[in-house]
Amino acid sequence: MPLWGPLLLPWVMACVLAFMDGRRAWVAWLGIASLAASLVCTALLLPQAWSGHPPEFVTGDWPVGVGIRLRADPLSIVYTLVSTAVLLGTLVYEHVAGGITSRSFPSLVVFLGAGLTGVFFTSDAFNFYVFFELAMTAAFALASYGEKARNLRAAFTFVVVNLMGSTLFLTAVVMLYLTTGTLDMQSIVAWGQAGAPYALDVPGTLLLCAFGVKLGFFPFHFWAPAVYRDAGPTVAALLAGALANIGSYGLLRFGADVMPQVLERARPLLEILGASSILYGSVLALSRRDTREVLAYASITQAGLIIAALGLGGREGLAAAVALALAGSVDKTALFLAQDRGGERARRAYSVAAFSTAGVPPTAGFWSKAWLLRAALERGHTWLAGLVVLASILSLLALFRAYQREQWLREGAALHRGTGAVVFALSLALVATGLWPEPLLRAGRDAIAGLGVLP
Amino acid sequence: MNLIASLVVGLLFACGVRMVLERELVRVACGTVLITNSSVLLILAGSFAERGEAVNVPQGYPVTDPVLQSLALTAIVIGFAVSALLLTLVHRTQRAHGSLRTDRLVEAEMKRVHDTEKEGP
Amino acid sequence: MRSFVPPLSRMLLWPSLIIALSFWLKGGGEVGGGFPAGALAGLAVLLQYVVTGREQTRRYVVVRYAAPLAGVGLLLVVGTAFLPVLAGYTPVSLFPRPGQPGMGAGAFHLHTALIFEGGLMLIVFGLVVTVIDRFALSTANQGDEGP
Amino acid sequence: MPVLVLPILLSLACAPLAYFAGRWRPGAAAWVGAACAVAALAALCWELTLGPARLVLPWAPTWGLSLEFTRDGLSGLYAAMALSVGALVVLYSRAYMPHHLAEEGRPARDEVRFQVLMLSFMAAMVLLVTVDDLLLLFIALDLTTIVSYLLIGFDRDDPESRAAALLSLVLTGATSVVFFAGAMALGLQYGTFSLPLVFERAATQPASTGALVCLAVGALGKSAQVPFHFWLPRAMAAPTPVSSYLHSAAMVAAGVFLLQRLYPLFEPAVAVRDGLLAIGFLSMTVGSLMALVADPFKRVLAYSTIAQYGYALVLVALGSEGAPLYVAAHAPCKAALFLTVGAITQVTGKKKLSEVSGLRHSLPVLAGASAVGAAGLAALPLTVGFFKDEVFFHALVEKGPLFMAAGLVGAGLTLAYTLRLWWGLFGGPRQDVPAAPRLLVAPVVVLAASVLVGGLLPGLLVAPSRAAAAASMVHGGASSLELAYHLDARAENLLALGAWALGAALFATRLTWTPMLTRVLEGTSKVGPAHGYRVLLHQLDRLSTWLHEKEVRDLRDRVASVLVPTGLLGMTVLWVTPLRDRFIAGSVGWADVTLVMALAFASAAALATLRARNHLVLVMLISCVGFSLAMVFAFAAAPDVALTSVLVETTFTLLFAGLLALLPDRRLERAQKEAQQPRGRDRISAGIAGASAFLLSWSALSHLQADRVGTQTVKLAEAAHSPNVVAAVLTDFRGLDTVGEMSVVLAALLGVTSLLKLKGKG
Repeated sequence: MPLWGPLLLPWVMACVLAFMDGRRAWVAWLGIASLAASLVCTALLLPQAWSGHPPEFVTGDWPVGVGIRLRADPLSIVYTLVSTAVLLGTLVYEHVAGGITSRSFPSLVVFLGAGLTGVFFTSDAFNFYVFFELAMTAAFALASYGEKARNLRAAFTFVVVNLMGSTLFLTAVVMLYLTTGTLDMQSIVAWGQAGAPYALDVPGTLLLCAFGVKLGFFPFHFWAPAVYRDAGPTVAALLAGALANIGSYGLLRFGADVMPQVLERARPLLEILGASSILYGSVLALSRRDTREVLAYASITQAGLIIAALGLGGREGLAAAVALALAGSVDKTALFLAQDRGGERARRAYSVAAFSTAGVPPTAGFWSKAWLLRAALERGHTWLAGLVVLASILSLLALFRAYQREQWLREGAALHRGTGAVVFALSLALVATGLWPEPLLRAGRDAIAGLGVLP
Repeated sequence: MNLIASLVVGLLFACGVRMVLERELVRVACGTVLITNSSVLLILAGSFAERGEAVNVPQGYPVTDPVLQSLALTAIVIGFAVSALLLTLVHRTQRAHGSLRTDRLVEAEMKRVHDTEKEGP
Repeated sequence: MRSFVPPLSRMLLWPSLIIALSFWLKGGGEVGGGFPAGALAGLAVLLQYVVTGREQTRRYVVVRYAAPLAGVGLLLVVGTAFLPVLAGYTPVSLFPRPGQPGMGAGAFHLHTALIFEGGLMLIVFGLVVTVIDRFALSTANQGDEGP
Repeated sequence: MPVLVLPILLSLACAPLAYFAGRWRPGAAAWVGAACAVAALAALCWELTLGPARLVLPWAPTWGLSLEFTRDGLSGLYAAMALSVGALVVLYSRAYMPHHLAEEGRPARDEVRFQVLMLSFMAAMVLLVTVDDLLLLFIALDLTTIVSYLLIGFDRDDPESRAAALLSLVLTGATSVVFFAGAMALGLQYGTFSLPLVFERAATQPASTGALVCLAVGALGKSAQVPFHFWLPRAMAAPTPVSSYLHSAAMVAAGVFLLQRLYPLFEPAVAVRDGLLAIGFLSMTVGSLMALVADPFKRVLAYSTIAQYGYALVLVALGSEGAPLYVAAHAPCKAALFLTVGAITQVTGKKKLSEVSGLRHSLPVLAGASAVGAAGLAALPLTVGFFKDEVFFHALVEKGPLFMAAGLVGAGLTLAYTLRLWWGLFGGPRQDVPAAPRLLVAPVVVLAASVLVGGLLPGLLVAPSRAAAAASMVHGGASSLELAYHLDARAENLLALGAWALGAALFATRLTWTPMLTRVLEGTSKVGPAHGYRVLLHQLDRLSTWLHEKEVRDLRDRVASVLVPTGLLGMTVLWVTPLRDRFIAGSVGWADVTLVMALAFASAAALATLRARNHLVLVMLISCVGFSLAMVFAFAAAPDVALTSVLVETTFTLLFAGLLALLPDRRLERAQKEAQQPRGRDRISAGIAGASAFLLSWSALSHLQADRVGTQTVKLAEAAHSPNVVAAVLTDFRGLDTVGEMSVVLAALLGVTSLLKLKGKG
């Protein structure tokens, strides 16, 4: 499978779908099929990405730097796989849950998929920005889906706050270019090793803040509870499950790969930010009555864990960040989709995803938290290990309080076979990874090993 | 020139932020436009120092960095598209809430939050 | 009172479109390109909306199908960028390739970039016209949904 | 070697088989599940005759993990206990659950779910006792937590049941996470999670105290020991079969089992073991005293369980060989009593001691069987319980008189509350109730019979107890445990006699001390850990609510919360790094005058926007800024950008005007009037944002790289057949950016069309 396959497929299909009325069943299925096909195409890239020479090309065969380089190392591939899978699940859910109510929904979801794939594949800072904007704009357009007053309110908050984040990111990319004279990530790496030692700190700071907005960690998260609560459940799943991946991926890519020396200097800061997000999210989730708000704060905790893992640094810490992001992405999607309905199926899926979020085995979330704990103990950061334990306990309490309030009391409006299948598949993936963690562990380890510039 | 350009960037940004922090939807939209403008200015400010010539010059002359120009163009277009979306969103939001003020949005949000709190056990 | 503005604006439409086209065609050589071309064409139609109103303007086919036109534009752009991959080239390979002889005279060059720019033009035109059309539509049936 | 898997596989198969049987006929689930459990038990017994063995299966090589199982005396004893009591309880629930479900108003097919959960719990328990790896131990431990949560909360319509389930989940979950932290620390310390290797390495390098304390906390939480004991009485809200299984032979046993399994780690850590000893005695006291006054029968039994596992903890902490025997002997007695009170509740509908009496006339078989169970619990001779106290006293005798006295009091209290319970149920004035269904009574009889057999033929117990004791010893040394009746005046026998006397005396005088003890215990419960937990939770809730009320909710503050930290952070970075020394002002020549003037225009227009009240004026000023910037771009020799920016500004101004035309005039006017009352903090936020934008841009511009990719593109433009380098960059070199950008435009267009629908299509 050539590298352009998984990128081109959703892109072209999104254009084609834009012409069609997404409320028709076959259009929705076409969208589903194109996401599924691009998932398969990405999976076909796995052997190449793991071969030690990740597939890459430069657009138009121009010299590197002049043309745009695209590259799929293991980190890109695992992020693409998980994000596309999440999008696929969400689209299927929305379609079978009662039909899509907006003409452009499938097309926008597939655009979001194309944007995310592009973000994960590109090896050029400005191209990253463009794909990032593609994903963001599709998300902006999706945010108001449902078009009730609360959805519009959520969309407005989301757009305005995230526009600030995008501006910060654009500024950072431009500063990178002005300072290093190139946009190609590998060349920036080379410049960083040879050039002035502190010159990349300013763009690095801006990148941290920009991705902080996307990922939603303290103190950049204030938009998240409102948006996750007031947007439709499917949209919330898309935003929390797929779009937030940009944040963690961007931090990993720019932090660990492009500017490792800046990451090294930022580590104390990241640990502080991570710790405060963990505490803030866990404590606030406790008293919330609205399940979606509980989930929003739980995702802030999750973001904090990722940041703390980055702050730990080293291969183990970064790999833990990857595992946390991947498991968290599936968790959040399953939670947001399952909390919308009642009935046995939703109950089961919710509890599995909640256990995963709290880090209770045998789920994927357990392994990711275990990794963080391991990295923290290895580095001798006992306080962080304690914090992870505390966060686990508090999220267990908060999520299951919400569970008992919502799931056990509400009758009716149960998940039917189709929607049940989606949440079942998501929770099955979580449990299967929990029982056989090797894929997750290898994904995390090799994704970081593929970055190659770390000590 | 660096100083002047970055002063203007800062000024535009500050004005933009001041507008976004206004209590009214239209001004919020205006603010984002100003902010976009400031970042485009920053992009091209990188080439002020070179005092280059326009395109189509014989080899050897300094040229305004074409990559910066194309970055600026891309940023302008993306900013334009997103702002158009934002404008429609402003329209829909004010129609749904019957007000142009952001505090009304907050009130509606708070009302929902408190309603959920009340109905819970 | 019959104003001279509507006929004048109708007269202005075609020259504006032609200038837009010329922006498009000479984009490769001189200042211009697909984006300004699309924006200019959009502006020309916008003027019609302002002066003659929505109903009158929608008589033009281009205006009625502006949104699908944008889709076509994107297909053109994506197609130009990615179709060469089927022949074994890397994505975004434009023809003639470097080293191959170019064709064209003066500012005008025959190049696949032209199709690319054409797509750009259609997309921008589509966006501008659609947004203004929807705005005009909403103004026509103004009604509050209430809070 | 693969033979080892057979009992595990069989116990794992129970739940799915029962599920499918239940799909066919709800009643079949229990029988199939029990049969499967018995088969697993048979396989286990057969295998135990083959001697110890280990099984290692590859699992997650990235972390060096493998699935490791062991077959030794300890795992055999606990697995046999879990399987046999499990099978009996499942059969019991066949008779119990339909009635219970009918009372709760739930469909009869929910019984299948219940049986499946019970059998899953059994499987988790079997896994827990057979795995031989620290991580796997934790995983199995949490599996039991999860299933027990679902089981305790089985009556989901009952708020008490839900609260109890959540409490047990949080408490046992929290303590097991702590256990996990300890396990992880040990795994890192020894470089492996495999227990034999860990023990081997621990012999030369003792485990850190912190890790051991973490492990112990996990075990104490599971075994419901002070200060984590309070979840157990609450968990009695569960259906009785759950209590009789989880809270006698399975879940609470898991904690003590963990300590036994990991004993080689604890042996050198005398301080930790002393702590465990103290906790054991404390739990014994607290549990026994509470059991003396509790009124609901299940609570009496729950407190008794706390106390009994206190004994077991003492034995483990002392390193006694009798600990496995103690747990094994306690299980059937306690299960029999739980099943008895369940049957009584079902027959009479009563749940408290004060509400029933004299049932021996109506339920003679139950009375007899439960008398045997009670005798076992109280350690009377001829029951297996006698030996559990014998090993207990034996261990204490070695420690000295103080311990002996404590043990005597504890055993005396046990007899007292057991008598109180049995007499309260079956003694006293006669009450007539309908007979209990046979299936409710039969398991009790079977358990009582096993209690008697163990008591009459102690020789049968010696071999398994020794094997179990040997498995938890450090060097795999042989155990010298002896079980027999000795009719002489040895210290153990004297202690037992003393305990009986004390118990009988306490029971005889119960009316005099009960009210006082009740008052004392009520008083202490106000400062106990249960109260602490409640207060902690309440305070956390208050903190959470308070924070939420304080949290940023205004859109303005949400925006500011992004920009202000960014600005401050950016300025801090500039301040603390050597970047602060490098700001280049740059030169301004005559050629730049036009540029500067255009910039000045833009700034003036931008400043004027802040003063503009009228929306139209505002929009015009914004476009002024845009046009001035276009002028800047033109003077900066970027004609393409200038052209585009002029056209975009024009379009945008018109769109803005269109938007204003859309908005209702009244609303606009009101908004105009109300606008521009900026709060102080908005001004400050804008100031910080602007200042940081200025400084950061200046810093970036001062670090300008002269040799940029741009120069290369100029050289390559000819090859791209495009004299206009910018066009070449846009369409060719960075064509992918442009494609993406156009997709952004289309996505925005899709958003616009879905927000403003055409009439008739929306």
